Amino acid sequence: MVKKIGSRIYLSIIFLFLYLPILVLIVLSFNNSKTRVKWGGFTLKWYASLLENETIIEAFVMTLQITLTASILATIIGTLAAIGIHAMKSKGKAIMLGATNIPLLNADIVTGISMMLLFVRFTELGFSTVLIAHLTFDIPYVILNVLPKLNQTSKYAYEAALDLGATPLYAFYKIVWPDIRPGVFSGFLMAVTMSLDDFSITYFTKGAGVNTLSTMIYTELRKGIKPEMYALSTILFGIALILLLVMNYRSSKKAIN
Amino acid sequence: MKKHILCIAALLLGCLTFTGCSDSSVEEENTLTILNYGKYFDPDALQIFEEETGITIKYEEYESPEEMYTKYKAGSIDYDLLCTSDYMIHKLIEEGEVLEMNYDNIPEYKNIDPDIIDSSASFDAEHKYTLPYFYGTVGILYDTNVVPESEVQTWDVLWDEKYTGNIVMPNSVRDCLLVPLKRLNYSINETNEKHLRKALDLLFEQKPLVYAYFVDETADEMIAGNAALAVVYSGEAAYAQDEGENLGYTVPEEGSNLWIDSWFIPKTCKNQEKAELFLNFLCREDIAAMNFDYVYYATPHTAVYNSLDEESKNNTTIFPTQETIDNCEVYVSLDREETALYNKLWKELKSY
Amino acid sequence: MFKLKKQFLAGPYIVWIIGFILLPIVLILFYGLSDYHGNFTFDNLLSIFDPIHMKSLLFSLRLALICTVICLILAYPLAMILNSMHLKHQSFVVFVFVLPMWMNFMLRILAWKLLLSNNGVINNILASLGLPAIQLLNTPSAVVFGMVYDYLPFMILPIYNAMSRIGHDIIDAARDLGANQVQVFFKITMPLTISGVLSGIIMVFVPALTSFVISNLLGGGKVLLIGNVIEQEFMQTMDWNLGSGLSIVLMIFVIASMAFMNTHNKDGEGTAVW
Amino acid sequence: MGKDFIHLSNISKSFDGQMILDELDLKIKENEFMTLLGPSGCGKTTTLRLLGGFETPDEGKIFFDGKDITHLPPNERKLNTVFQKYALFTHMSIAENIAFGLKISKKSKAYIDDKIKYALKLVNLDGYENRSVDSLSGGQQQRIAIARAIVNEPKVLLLDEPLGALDLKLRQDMQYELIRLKEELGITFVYVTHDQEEALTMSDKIVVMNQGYIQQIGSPEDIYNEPINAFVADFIGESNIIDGVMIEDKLVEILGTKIPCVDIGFDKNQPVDVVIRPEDVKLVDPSAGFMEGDVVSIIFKGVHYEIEVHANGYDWLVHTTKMHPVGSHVGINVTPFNIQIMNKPESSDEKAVELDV
Repeated sequence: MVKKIGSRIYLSIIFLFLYLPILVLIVLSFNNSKTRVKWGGFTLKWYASLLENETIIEAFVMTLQITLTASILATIIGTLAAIGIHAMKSKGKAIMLGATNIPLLNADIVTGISMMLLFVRFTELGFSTVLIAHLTFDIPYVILNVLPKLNQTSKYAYEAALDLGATPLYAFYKIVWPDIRPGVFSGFLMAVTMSLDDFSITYFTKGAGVNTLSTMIYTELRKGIKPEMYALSTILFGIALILLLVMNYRSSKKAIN
Repeated sequence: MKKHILCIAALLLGCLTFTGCSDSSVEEENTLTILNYGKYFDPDALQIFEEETGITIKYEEYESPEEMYTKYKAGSIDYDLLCTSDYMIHKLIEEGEVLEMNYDNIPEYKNIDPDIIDSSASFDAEHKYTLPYFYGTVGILYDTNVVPESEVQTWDVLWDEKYTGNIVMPNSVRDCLLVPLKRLNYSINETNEKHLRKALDLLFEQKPLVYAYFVDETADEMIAGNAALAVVYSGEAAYAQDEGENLGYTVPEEGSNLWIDSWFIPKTCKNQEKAELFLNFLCREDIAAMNFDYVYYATPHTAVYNSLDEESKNNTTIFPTQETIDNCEVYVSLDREETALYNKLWKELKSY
Repeated sequence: MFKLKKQFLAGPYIVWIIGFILLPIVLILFYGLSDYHGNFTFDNLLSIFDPIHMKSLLFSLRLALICTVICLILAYPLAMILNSMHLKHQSFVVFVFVLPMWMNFMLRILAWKLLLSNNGVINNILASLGLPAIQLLNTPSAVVFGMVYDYLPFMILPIYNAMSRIGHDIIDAARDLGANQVQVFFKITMPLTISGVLSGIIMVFVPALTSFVISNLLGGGKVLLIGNVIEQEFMQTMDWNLGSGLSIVLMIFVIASMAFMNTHNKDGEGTAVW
Repeated sequence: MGKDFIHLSNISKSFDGQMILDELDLKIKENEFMTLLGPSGCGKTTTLRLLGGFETPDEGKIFFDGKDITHLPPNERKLNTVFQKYALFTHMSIAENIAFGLKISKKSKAYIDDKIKYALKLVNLDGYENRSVDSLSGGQQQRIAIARAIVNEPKVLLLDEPLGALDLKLRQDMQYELIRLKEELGITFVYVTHDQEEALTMSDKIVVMNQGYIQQIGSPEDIYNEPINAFVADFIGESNIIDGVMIEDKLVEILGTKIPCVDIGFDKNQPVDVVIRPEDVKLVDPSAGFMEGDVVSIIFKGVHYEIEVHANGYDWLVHTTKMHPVGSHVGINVTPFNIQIMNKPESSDEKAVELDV
């Protein structure tokens, strides 16, 4: 019993540690006071002025654009690549997996810098360079999530489908796809998470006028953060919470069925 | 069900990228890419310019002149207009990176205080390249509740152990080194390594007392009461005094730095006339006033200055007295080796 | 009729690897091994032995090590507690630890700044209790704190994963053969979770070693990690050759630590977080 | 056989509000090979886990050699378990696996080495000491799991469907091995399975369980020949179970036909279950049987044919060595001795008759 209470307390402390900053931001977003350390009453004015703050809205839209474009493209390229890699002989497979691990294991700063060196040499920094950089570190997450699922699928089921007269595409859609779909989906989620949270790589590859939330906040943070940021982060957290809860609910419902 | 989510996401994505693309294809022709210090231009004024001229502005900010130099030199973005500090402009002029300005295209240039234009001679000797934007000093911003005025008349206070953990120093090489250099009665443009080493030793001695090395955060940290003493630009000090309570600003008697931030047109400019159109725009009285209100640094714009009330005119934090200006030096640029030396000293200070 | 060779599906990705993974690394090598005028040199690599760089590298190693150890100490019991709760949906655990990541990490760090600053929430609480204020921010400890905060989930998830894979019958079997709970822990649970621990260590140690953002935000310009040096070489000093050289050194360190871990990790389930 | 060695006394256990065992009472004798047999969810594994100490009962007590061990943790119980999926420690070698329990009880190195050798020999795997677990086949892993358990010289060995994951041939081999082991070791085996053939082959005593209740306890012969109710009959081997009515002593009516039997003591016109084993059904000339029907299918099964005969609306399952082509008209006959008459269960979930052991 003591043990149980102890572990509950420990759990609570860790969760407090993880969620306290978020709580602070949420509280501040409703704080009707300019200084950050005093409570000046409840207000929604930061939410109203958020909508009029073009810098923030632009950075938010830019973040969404980059995150979604990069994650979806990465999911497509990554899934195809995973299928290709899966079909390779062991040597090719090893080489591909080795290369796939590079952006994952390399330091962010090195990845960012190396891509910057590339872009500076051949093109102008801008939206597309950030997108390419994000794709580069998103694809490996997709591949590594899809490959294990592919390893679990039976090769024979696919061949059986072909034997029964299915075209490769149809056989893929009916046989392979249902098996790897969870992997593809979690790869996609992983890519979204990583893209949303990235700072270092964006920082080194972004061009003039391109700002994601991360890079914008980085500059804002040094200039004195605007309370609208708290409002935005509260909204973001709310969206993330709802999104993940819905997904969790779905998968748990499925598990019961 | 997950298919639906993906469909919706894909749709959303389609819309987003579509709008994104359509924007960028238009602006390619009619844009100005501008690089400026952080918090150094009223965004509303930028919008007015865009509305009046139909020119789209790609606006980017930086923190220190060194960062600006890197961004510019990296060459991956072709800037049309730049605003930075005296010594960095000097350096770029010497490197042949700056285009001569056609002042005929900037009729509003007449508003700029000739005294300040004269002071610019240290980096733009023939007045061919630059347009002064703001100027000011470097001094001590202090919490009047904690630090008595008498103590901040000299840089020595920054070595007072009473204020351990309450001192904010600038996070850039030259602004940080100027403090011990002046305390030692050297020039802020010192290049003698022995003298510089002495200054560095003072900074090492001071390091345990320092709360942080900041640039843009300084004002906010002081307003929030996180520190009692900070070395800041006069403009930052004025902003802090406006927002916070009990904050004072002095330029210590050993002297300090007078800085003049100016606009110039770099070699990478694609359309000089448009850049000059923008410069003329920012010299317009209404726009200069907007920017003065927003930035709150000393403006060289005589019309704006004259329209101010007496209290503002006499605010020595913003507008330094002639006496103070005479006591201050303007930075000059360093050559490659000198820069390397400064950087090396800086890294030494920062590495534990 | 066309016959699709499945291997070709990886085609776009192979192009991608060459163009955006290998080529950039070649460029880093090129810059790192040449001087300002493009002549071949080892100076940039060797400059790591410059006392300033060496100091910041050793300091980075020390902070990264401390951060990793703290993460491990915090995460292991947590993973055990979570595992003992026998949650029906393990994805819930992942959910709880991934959720904060969906909120920008800059903002979360900002929140910590608000809490930890001299006149911040925690010091105000201390003051109201009549205790002296302590400087929490802008110290190496603050940087470690930020790192632990940011990377803790990367330690918890692989350990939890490894732990939840241990079948209950394995534990039962050990109990059945006479092991008490302590013996079960040391003889069964720990050896079987070592692969999770190792991938956790990699996933915390590498980013902690190479971080420059957290030290910038929480170090107050006083903490110069090797990542900060590299960033400054690129963004401030504009010495790309030196910056690339130091990046190569950093890369070597990362690869070395990974290789060291991998020789101890036979399962090689390195990145399976989700 | 020996004295009562283990006594599960009035055990009740439920999970999440679902009753798994309801006042179960069971005694196990020394040196007995006792099998708990039943479909999945019948409570047999729970019973075993209660014995092993992995669960504690909600009510009731467990006695081991006269001592109450209800709340003793598993590591302090003098019995060992062979787990369903072997539960070998994959991070240890074979020898380390086997030595696990011995090291814990701080035996000397020489003793442990001896024991490992002995145990490996016992399970026919000598020389496998340094192999890794992953390199073994399922059958070999099973033997290691057994070896790991028996080196600790438990008084009782608990086996939880140990052969479930093996293929048919291996399973049969292992059955004989287990019998041999049991004889060599001379200890009590408590064996859990859902496979009636396994139970019949190896056990001294079988406990048939369903839905948390003991249905019948007895020797394999008893259980097979005299199933106490339709559930047991159906579970042990295949059976024709037909609704019937007891007309009078020694006469029962099924499918509209009155046939003689040997059972007495039922009420007049009492509804009963009539159980007839397929091998007891004789196919005769249409006129010679008590019922006529047509062969609807026939499958050759090696030693016999499995034939389905449709007669009076019921599909009879018949095992016979004589071939009857599909469509042939036959008569059905059963000697009265082979007809089992059983009480209908009181409720639909086959509530067991109270049993005294």
